[in-house]
Amino acid sequence: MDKATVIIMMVVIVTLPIIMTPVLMYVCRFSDRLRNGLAVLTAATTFILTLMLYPFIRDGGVIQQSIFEILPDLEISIHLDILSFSLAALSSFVWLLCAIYSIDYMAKEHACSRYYPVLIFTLGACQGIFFAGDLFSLFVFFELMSIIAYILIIHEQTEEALKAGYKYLVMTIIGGLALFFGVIIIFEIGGTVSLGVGVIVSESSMLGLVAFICFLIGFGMKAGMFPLHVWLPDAHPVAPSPASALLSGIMLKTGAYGLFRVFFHVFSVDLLRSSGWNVILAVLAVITILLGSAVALTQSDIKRRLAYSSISQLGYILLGLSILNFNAITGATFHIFSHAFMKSTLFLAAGAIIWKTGIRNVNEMKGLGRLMPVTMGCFSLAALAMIGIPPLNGFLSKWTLALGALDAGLPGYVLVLLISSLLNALYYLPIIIPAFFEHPEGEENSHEGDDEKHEVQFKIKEATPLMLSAIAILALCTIIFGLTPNNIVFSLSRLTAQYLLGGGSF
Amino acid sequence: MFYILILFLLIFALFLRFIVGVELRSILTIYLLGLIVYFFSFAVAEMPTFGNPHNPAFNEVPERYLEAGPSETGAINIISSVITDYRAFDTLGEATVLFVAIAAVVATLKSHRD
Amino acid sequence: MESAGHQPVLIIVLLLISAFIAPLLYRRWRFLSGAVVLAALTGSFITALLLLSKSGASSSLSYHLGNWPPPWGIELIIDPLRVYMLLVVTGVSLWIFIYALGDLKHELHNDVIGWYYSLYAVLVASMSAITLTNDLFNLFVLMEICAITACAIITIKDQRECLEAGFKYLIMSAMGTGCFLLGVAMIYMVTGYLNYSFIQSELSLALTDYPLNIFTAAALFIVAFGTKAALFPLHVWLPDAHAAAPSPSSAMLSGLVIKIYAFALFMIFYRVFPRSLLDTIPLNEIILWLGAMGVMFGSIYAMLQTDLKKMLAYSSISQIAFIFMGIGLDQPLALTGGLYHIMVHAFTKSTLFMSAGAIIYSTGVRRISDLGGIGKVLPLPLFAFTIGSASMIGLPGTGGLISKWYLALGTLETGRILFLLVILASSLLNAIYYMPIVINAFMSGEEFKEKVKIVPLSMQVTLAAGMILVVISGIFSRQVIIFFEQALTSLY
Amino acid sequence: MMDDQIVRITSRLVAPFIQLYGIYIILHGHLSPGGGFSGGAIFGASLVLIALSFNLEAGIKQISHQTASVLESGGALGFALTGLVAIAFGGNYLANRSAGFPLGEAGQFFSSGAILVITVFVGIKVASTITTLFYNIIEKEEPLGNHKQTD
Repeated sequence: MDKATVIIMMVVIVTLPIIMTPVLMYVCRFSDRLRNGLAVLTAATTFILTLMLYPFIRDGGVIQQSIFEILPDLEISIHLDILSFSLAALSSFVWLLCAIYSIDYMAKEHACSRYYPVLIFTLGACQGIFFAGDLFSLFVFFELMSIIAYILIIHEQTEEALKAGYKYLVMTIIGGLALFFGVIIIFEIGGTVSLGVGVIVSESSMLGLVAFICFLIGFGMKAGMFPLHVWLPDAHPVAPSPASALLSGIMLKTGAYGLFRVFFHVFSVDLLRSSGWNVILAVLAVITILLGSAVALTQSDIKRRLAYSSISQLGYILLGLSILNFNAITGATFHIFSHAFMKSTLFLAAGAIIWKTGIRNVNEMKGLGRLMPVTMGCFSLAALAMIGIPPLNGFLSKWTLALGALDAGLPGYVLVLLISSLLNALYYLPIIIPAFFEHPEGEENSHEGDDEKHEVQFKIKEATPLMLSAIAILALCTIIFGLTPNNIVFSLSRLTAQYLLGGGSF
Repeated sequence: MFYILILFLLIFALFLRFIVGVELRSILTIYLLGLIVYFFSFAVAEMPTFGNPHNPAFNEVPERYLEAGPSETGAINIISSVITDYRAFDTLGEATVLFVAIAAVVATLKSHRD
Repeated sequence: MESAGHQPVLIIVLLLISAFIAPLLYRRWRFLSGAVVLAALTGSFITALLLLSKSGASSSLSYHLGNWPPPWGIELIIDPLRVYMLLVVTGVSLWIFIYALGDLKHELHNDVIGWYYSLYAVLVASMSAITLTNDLFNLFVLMEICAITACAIITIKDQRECLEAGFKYLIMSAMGTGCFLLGVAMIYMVTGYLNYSFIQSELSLALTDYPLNIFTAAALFIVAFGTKAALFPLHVWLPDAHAAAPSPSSAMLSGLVIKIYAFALFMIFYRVFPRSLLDTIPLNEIILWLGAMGVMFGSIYAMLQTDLKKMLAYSSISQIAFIFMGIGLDQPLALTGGLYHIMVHAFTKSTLFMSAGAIIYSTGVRRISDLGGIGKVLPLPLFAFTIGSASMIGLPGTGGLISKWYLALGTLETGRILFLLVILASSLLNAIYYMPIVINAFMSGEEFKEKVKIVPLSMQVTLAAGMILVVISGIFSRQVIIFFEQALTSLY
Repeated sequence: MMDDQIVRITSRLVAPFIQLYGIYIILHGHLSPGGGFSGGAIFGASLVLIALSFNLEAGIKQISHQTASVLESGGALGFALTGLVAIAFGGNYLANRSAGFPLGEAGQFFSSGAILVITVFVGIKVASTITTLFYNIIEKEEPLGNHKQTD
């Protein structure tokens, strides 16, 4: 594939969903089925187009192309390398599944004519973030996605949702301003904000540190990093489940992605190591991991628990990033994938449970495994992966992260990972064990001494096949990409780490 | 350097008119105005003396008005020649001010009449 | 300098003539009166566009009124920055006028609409002349016209608070004009000239002989323009005046009138005062600090308001202070930001006032807390409001980001991060008071209960145009910025 | 308004002279001290005098609202158009000699080209301004019977 084709494809990938948004809004007037089909089709097209970039990436291709000059020396440009590709492919994949899931899930909901266009628009903005060729475009798409995602969060329009949404919006704007500040400082120091020039800042300076902290605030806010995570546990539970899955699975990762870019394309790795700025991130990441896990324990609402779990999992990625060696970066990148699969599965499964039974409290989930075996099975699989049980992908990423920590001579981090895994076990197992091994509430009285009756009551109330298929595919991914380290995702992660640490070459 | 002070006093005086209570306000305003007058008096003392032919204001501008005025404009009344010929645009502005003043008064009175 | 043809003066005269005949026509043919002013506004906008193509980005042309060369007669100058400002003035006023054609019928008595058209045309003429003139006394005369007309388009509305607000405005701005006249007299006394360029070369000599007079004049100028442009502690007249006025007047006053004085101050600083004067006394520093305070306090006051138009008025105080910060930083990038903000804010605030006007027109609701769910019944005005708020906050894709970007670069270039923080903090505050309105209007799930009138077509068209302008100023800004870069090189 | 025989008769007698004096001041603006502003003010004062000593109707008989506002606009319009005439003659806006207005001999009545025209227009403008302003403010106090308020 030549360069021009790739550039055109990238532009199409970003603009197609954005162009489809008004089309969807228009189509809504005529037919719901057409709208749903079109939304899924758009997501699928985006996914396939993204996958078609793979041969180019496999050959080690990197593209940096300016599209439109918005100000002198400041342009909207696109950049493609292995990191962009990995995340773009991942996000469009999860988006496709969530769109499929939404068809049935949202059928009972109000205001679908708002939901689908926004869902597809955020996909475009998200791909835009991953393909952004300079910090300014990154910032533009980042803001675009964050602001529009607000509509997804407050979809229910309840008092609670509006409050959470307002918190989210204020935090987003603070983060956006911090990013703006950071981008401006980088522009001032380097005269450019392009990601294609290798490294922009390679000397330690006060201004550089300010910019670094601004980026930490801006992207860390999105990634749910410790002092800035406050919006996350409120915002994720109130959104419709497919939207929560996307928020947790993909949109949080845009923050992590931004930090990857900042670490490797804006500041030089040597500068970060010598000045010790990465320690700031490491400390915050450790706090994030422990705090997220610990607070998750105390939550009884399943979606809230999952949201706190997201915070701690994002901590892993940031921790891996702060260690700055090959294994740690591999682990961090791989964990982006793992967490996307695991957390999307969990949120979608939780959504299916809520949709079918209305149960949100984890203590009421006894015996649910009998009612919804597939959903609960997938849920358990993903939860086990979260804990880090060996054949699943969560184990692989934690293992690699731990290796990285040991390589860097920081065994303390391994301890943090272990504690967090233990905490994960403590809050996931009490959901899945009673779900399979206890009887549903309300049945307990009646089944005393009457075993046959119990058999009668064992009836399956599963969600619809479309929803189940989305959940199952994601759950399968947690196994497929965890069984051996010789899977495509893991090798992509290794290549990414190699590319990033090698300073732009494989 | 202390002339920046004048500026701040002026600004402060205006500001006070709207934030402080009435009695305090009038007293403070008088003090402030006194201060402003005091500082202005330095500027007045420094002004070029009135009617001195070496003043900067007596340069080629009034010279031409006085000498070439009648021949260039045909008016022996120099004031007329300045306001309606040399600087006629200002006079057009003044005529517009009159027009606008009437328009403002008529419009305001008409709309508030009933 | 070559001659400029008659376009610059034709812009002014065309508007004046249309203003003079509009009230006469209004007695017989109501429709014609508006059409004449509309035609004059369109004509002046087109003429301004012609001037732009004529002058280009670096040359400057001069027009001698009455064929008298500069120190004797009055001179109009057409340089890139003035042409830019002229375009903003004529373009935005044309746009607001089309809106006014629809809105005025319900805001004003039928008898006075003709007078309103006339006043409006004179206001635009005086503002165009203020941008073009190169003569201090002429500037004074034009400021007088501008002050009276601006006041009249407030008091023309049949409400008591309009009279009060207009009176307050008249007093304050008469005082400003008085200060200005005193300053002009002092400058004339020590230099003997009224023409900007002649004063500039003469002032550096006079600075040694009459420093106190010149300093006092500078202080008076700052007070004069500060009052008129609502620089922070002198802003007290603005909120009442802008909130009480009919909506097209509010859009005009907030969008253009206060900016024209900021532009005039900019001209005084860089075209009248020599560099040595600015180096001797830190006038820029004063403007910068007052601007920074205005940015913060304007936003904070705006947060406390319950009336929609009053909130917008306070927000204007903070936005005009951005322009003053651009002047105060005294640095090409910051000036670029400040000057660009003149245009951006003209578009944005006019759009916001227009949408507020449309809301009041069709529902009569002014209180912010009563706007829940209004987005469903008035989608277009509220959508325009949303875009305008986004630009106020400085979200990407709107003009607000571009001007903030350049202002921020300017603060970094001069190494004053404190002011960058001020800019960011104000953006955040803007978000805090604009966002809830938008959210409440679209997302709250409440039903809007009041009766709703249909918004006239001319208002809908102008609102849509406003949204497009705000977005265009955020995306296709490159040419304008390059234009500024070339134009500002002449200042340094 | 003022019900006094002496005042009425005196002002009726004096008014034409005041008006004549005003016209003289206007027309001789380029020759002697005075001009459009002062002459117009004098002329306007005579109309104010009549309205004051008799009543508003009498004043309006002299110069009606309609006429006043036509003169109002016409004065300013004439001024602006005189400037445009200069452009038509090839000078800059408001040019006098250089646009080819005949200057005549300095000191003669028909001298100084456009200055005379402009002075006359300014005089008309100022006179009508003063009367209109006066009428409008008075009308607020004392609504009129026979005069239609809104035209």
